[in-house]
Amino acid sequence: METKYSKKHLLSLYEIMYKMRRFEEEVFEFYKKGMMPGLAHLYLGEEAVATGVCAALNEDDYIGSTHRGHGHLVARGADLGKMMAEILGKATGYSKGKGGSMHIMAMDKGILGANGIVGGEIPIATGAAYSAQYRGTDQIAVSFFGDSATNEGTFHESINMAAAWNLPIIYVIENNLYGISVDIRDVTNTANLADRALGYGIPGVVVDGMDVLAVQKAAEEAAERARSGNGPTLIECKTYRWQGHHVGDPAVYRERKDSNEKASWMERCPVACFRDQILSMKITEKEVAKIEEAVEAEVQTAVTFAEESPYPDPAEAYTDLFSDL
Amino acid sequence: METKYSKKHLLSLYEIMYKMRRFEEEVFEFYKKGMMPGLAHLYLGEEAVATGVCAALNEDDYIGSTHRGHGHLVARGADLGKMMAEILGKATGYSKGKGGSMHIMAMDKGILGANGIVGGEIPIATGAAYSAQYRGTDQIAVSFFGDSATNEGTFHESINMAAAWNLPIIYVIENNLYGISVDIRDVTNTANLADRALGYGIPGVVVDGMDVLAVQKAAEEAAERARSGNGPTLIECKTYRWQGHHVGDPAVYRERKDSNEKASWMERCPVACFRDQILSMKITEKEVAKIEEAVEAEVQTAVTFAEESPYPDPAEAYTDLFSDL
Amino acid sequence: MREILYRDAICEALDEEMERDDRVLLLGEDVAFIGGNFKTSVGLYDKYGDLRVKDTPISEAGFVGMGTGMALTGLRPVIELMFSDFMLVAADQIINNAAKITYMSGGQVTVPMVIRTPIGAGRSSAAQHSQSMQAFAAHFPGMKVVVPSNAQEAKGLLKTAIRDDNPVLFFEHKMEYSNKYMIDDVVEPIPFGMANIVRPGTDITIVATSSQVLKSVKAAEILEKDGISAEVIDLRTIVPMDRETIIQSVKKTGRLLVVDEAYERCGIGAEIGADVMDDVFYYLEAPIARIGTPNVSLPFSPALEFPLIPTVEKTVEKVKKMMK
Amino acid sequence: MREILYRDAICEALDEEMERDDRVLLLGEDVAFIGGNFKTSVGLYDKYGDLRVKDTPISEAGFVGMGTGMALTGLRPVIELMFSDFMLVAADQIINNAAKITYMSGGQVTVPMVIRTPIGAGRSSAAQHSQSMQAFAAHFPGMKVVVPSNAQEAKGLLKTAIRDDNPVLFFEHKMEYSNKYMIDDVVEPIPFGMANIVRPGTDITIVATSSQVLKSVKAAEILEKDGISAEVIDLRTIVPMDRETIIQSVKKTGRLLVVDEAYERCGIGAEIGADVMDDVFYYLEAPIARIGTPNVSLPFSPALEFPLIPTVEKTVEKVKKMMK
Ligand SMILES: Cc1ncc(C[n+]2csc(CCOP(=O)(O)OP(=O)(O)O)c2C)c(N)n1
Ligand SMILES: Cc1ncc(C[n+]2csc(CCOP(=O)(O)OP(=O)(O)O)c2C)c(N)n1
Ligand SMILES: [Mg+2]
Ligand SMILES: [Mg+2]
Repeated sequence: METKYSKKHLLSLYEIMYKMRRFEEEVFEFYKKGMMPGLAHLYLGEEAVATGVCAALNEDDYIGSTHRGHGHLVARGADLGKMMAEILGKATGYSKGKGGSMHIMAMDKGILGANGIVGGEIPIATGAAYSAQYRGTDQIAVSFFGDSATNEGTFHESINMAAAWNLPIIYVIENNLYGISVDIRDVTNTANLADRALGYGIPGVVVDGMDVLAVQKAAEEAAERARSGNGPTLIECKTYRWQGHHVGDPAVYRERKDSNEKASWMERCPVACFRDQILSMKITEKEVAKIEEAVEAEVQTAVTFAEESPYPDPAEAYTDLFSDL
Repeated sequence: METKYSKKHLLSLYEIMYKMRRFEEEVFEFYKKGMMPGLAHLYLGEEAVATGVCAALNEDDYIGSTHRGHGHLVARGADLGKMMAEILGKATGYSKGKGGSMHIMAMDKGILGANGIVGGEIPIATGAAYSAQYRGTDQIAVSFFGDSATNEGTFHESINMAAAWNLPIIYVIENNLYGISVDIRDVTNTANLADRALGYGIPGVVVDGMDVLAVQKAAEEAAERARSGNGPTLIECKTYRWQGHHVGDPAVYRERKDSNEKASWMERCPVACFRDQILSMKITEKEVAKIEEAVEAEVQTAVTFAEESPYPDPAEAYTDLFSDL
Repeated sequence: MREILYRDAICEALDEEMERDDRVLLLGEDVAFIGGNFKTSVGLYDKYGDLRVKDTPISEAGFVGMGTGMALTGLRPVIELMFSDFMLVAADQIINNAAKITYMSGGQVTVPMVIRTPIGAGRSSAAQHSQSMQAFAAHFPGMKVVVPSNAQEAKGLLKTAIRDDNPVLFFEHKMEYSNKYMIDDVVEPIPFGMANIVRPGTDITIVATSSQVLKSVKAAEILEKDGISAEVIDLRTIVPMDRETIIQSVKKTGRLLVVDEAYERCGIGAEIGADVMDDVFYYLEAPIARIGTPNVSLPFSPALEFPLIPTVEKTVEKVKKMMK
Repeated sequence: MREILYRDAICEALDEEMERDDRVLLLGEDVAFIGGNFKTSVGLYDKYGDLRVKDTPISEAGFVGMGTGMALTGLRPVIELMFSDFMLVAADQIINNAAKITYMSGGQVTVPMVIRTPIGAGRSSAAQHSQSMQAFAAHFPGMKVVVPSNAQEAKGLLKTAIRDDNPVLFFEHKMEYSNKYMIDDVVEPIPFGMANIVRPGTDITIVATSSQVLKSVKAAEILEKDGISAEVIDLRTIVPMDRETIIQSVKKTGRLLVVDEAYERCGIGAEIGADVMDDVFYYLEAPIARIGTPNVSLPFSPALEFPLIPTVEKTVEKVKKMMK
């Protein structure tokens, strides 16, 4: 297979996807061992989306994330230790344990916030795009959200404003077919959610969300459009989540229409398939293994760091509400 | 000119439009004389929209209305006296003076409510459509709203559900170009708001909102679609309001882009033009004049009724919050 | 009597009311095929079908508004909001619309709609999924506000809510769903506006809501050992409020503590204190007091979250202070 | 000193802050070309241009959320909501997002955003355009809540709000916009959390907000003639609240009346009473009292609306009762 991308770039894409995968497998382990408070929504299976999109970005660009946000953080190079510590509710986490999995914020990586409100982050990311336009910088914003978030009013209001004002933003639908148990096809009438773009006069693109290079390509075009003042793009990435909605969801609803649904998507695993793909492109098993080892070490360090970190002091509950009170 | 409609029907359309016109001229008079509490949003100039749409409906269909709702009420045959009394805050008004111009409700005419919240009535009308479907009746709902209401999240959420579930409803955009002072073309990126339909997989129709027969035709098609279980239609009626946003608005913003804007729309007055039109269709000046006299009498009776009606007793402020407390 | 999970008591109430009245229908996210995020409608989809037990898209303002439209046209919808925090997404439809329409129409119409939604912290759900929205609901006129304390109460009050002709906000405590309770074989509707003295006492009146009722009873048992006799009142409904029962109790005990899990500021404790003040002032032997959630956002980490939640211990301690 | 309309004082504060700091921008419906529905931003569009004074579409949740995104990325947006009732359309963005982000991020970021919006009844605007949303705002943690009482206060407090690094809800009273006031030639920012004793007195403390401050002063003048000396405190900010000034005053006077136009239930009166209760209880010579908007929707007809609004007369009457 041919690609315009360098070997180094391909390896780095693989590294990121593999890191997401391994990181979240460890999150799931913590849950199973009863060491994780609350719940987490895993990105397993959707790795190519965040990886491909973020590959098209600059360091100072902005990301609006979701309840299923670990992948976005990893793709932006967030610190795995601080992430895992946050997920375990430790004082050393990104948000000092106040946010948890659903609210990890990493401002140093341009992550404006994960958000527990479906659709809640879309206008916020749009505001960051307005801010970039206002300040006259070269920055753009990316707003990630799920298929079902496209049915919230904030989706509509945000895209309309971005379209009217040519804001530098990319809207990325992570269409994994479900909002919890509800099949998006039962609550919406269009085959492709990208068609929503038609109502706003902006481009709407459908992309194979299991193919990291396809995603990157679509994102690059959208980023170029945004940076050159031509406004937003809506990209729909067709993807699938390996697990239930959250770590505790058996996901019985999936067998409802097609008993083979999960299996057929898993065959197209973005991590495994991309591994095969790059091995067919002058990259050696050894090079890949080296990356996997390094990732493994990084993940284990994060796990240990998180485990060994202390819980916050109860008095901390009363700080950080305001910057000054 | 040819039309499939009977003389009687044409005259009744004219009667309704003329009634709206004369009723609201009297509302404006009350305002100018300082006899109207608060404000009112006049439908002057937009008469063909409500008249044409409602001509396609049955008596038991439902209407979701707006802050600019007098026209919808008149089109449904609401009692002018009770309307005017409500607008003046009298005890004999439709809502006992509790609602006022922006909240006239006439459940006996299927008016689910005027609504002071832009976009607020759209889901309510959609629920009435669901209710009709659930109860297995032949009823449909019509949701009227302005161009700028299409930028509220409720517009999006409602149409998506109606489209997904084939609800029997017609969404009617009264596009008079402005939301208060804001030109819809400055805050939205599509030439036709009817294009919004594309994102939901439903038909979107643009209609000359100054032409009552064109509106009726579009509404009939949509009603037919709704009643036969084929779901919603979005109809955009291009129209214009003669007055400012409300009775107290000088509307300076209109001369901003095109100093001839108002004049050119007024040339196409839906009432005057339709009058000319029917006079060219075997209807006589005398027949028209007779209707005008009857309307005048009805309007004057309403004015007198409203003027002479008492204000509500202050104790009434505490009733009707709950049906039982 | 029989044993039942709180969540199943909710489900039974829904089922019995739907059985009784085919104008009743249920809408919300994930209520149908999987029987609800907290499993409060298991089986109803199979029994009543897709039109009557409806999985909605994630469009809270939209489907609450649809509920209003249904209620105006002859149906009696029950709407589930997955977390009471999401009332804020639909706040305009709830407060500016559903709650005001009867009034704005001059009594022409009623809006018989129930919004059921879980409140409460304790699951490390963090700031956007842990709030208790009953004071918010009570602040605005036009809604009845129900805060059941256990399975029997939840079942009986939910039936009343569904039969009520007005908008009712029905708050289920999410930490209760998996709790087991004994309930009557047949649970009759429990009238609104009648508080329930669940434990008589003479030294102090504790007015509690939702899961704080049981906690208050436990506190009262502990206080008993110290010779303090606490009367515990289950408020049941915040709107309408049973002032009389509270006033009579405080006149007897001379002390009032309100325990409710909503944020403290402009909360239920403040309200009850202000509401009965004139009637009880000259009987008071100590300042009226309240326990609520402190005025900070709810944190994720259990190390931070638990200290913020009203507990048996906090109630015991506060009462002891008030007795000094 | 010079004479100025309340609305122009708001406009001056915006202008001066925009002049001082180019990170400040203004967004809202009709704020630009026509200078605001209540004419509080006349001239700013011409002076600062389309990107900085922005007419938005009717998308309150959308543009409040955008404000948050701006605030997170180096700007200091001022958002106008045309009526405070519309906070409910954007409630999730205000309360679940803007107000919680600093906390949820563990203090990584601040959200320097001001939401300006009018409150108050008196214009026959009916149930959806007449509410006073300050108690609602104060109930939820994470926002500062400002209720200026006149033009000078509005100008000084708005400057402080814009310079504050946190979300601030700034409530302007719509019946004030056309009122004339004398203000200082140069108005400095007025610090938050410092109540203002606008009229000293010895018999009763009246804590008032917004346009009720002037009404309370008028009431005090009337009461004076009956030999009753009322101390009137302009609260200025509900969050943060200046408890100390209130407590000291009540310790002196022995009586407390709170006058605020929000709905009474779970309102500001209830809160202040509960908040200071412990500190003043043994000094009280009468029950703490409150005047607010009764717990019904606001009606259209002036015949119904005016009787619901807190007035000078109601305050006089209530104080007289409290002095008995
Ligand atoms: C406003 C709001 N409504 C409902 C929920 C509950 N909820 C959390 S995630 C989710 C499904 C989201 O689906 P989608 O947008 O497709 O994202 P996915 O989980 O599939 O990644 C729901 C309903 C919520 N968190 N916020
Ligand atoms: C939620 C909400 N936002 C803002 C307003 C203030 N407002 C009343 S009417 C109006 C303009 C509506 O424009 P459009 O929908 O085009 O209807 P039109 O008035 O032109 O008929 C606005 C902004 C409101 N009433 N409700
Ligand atoms: Mg999904
Ligand atoms: Mg318009």
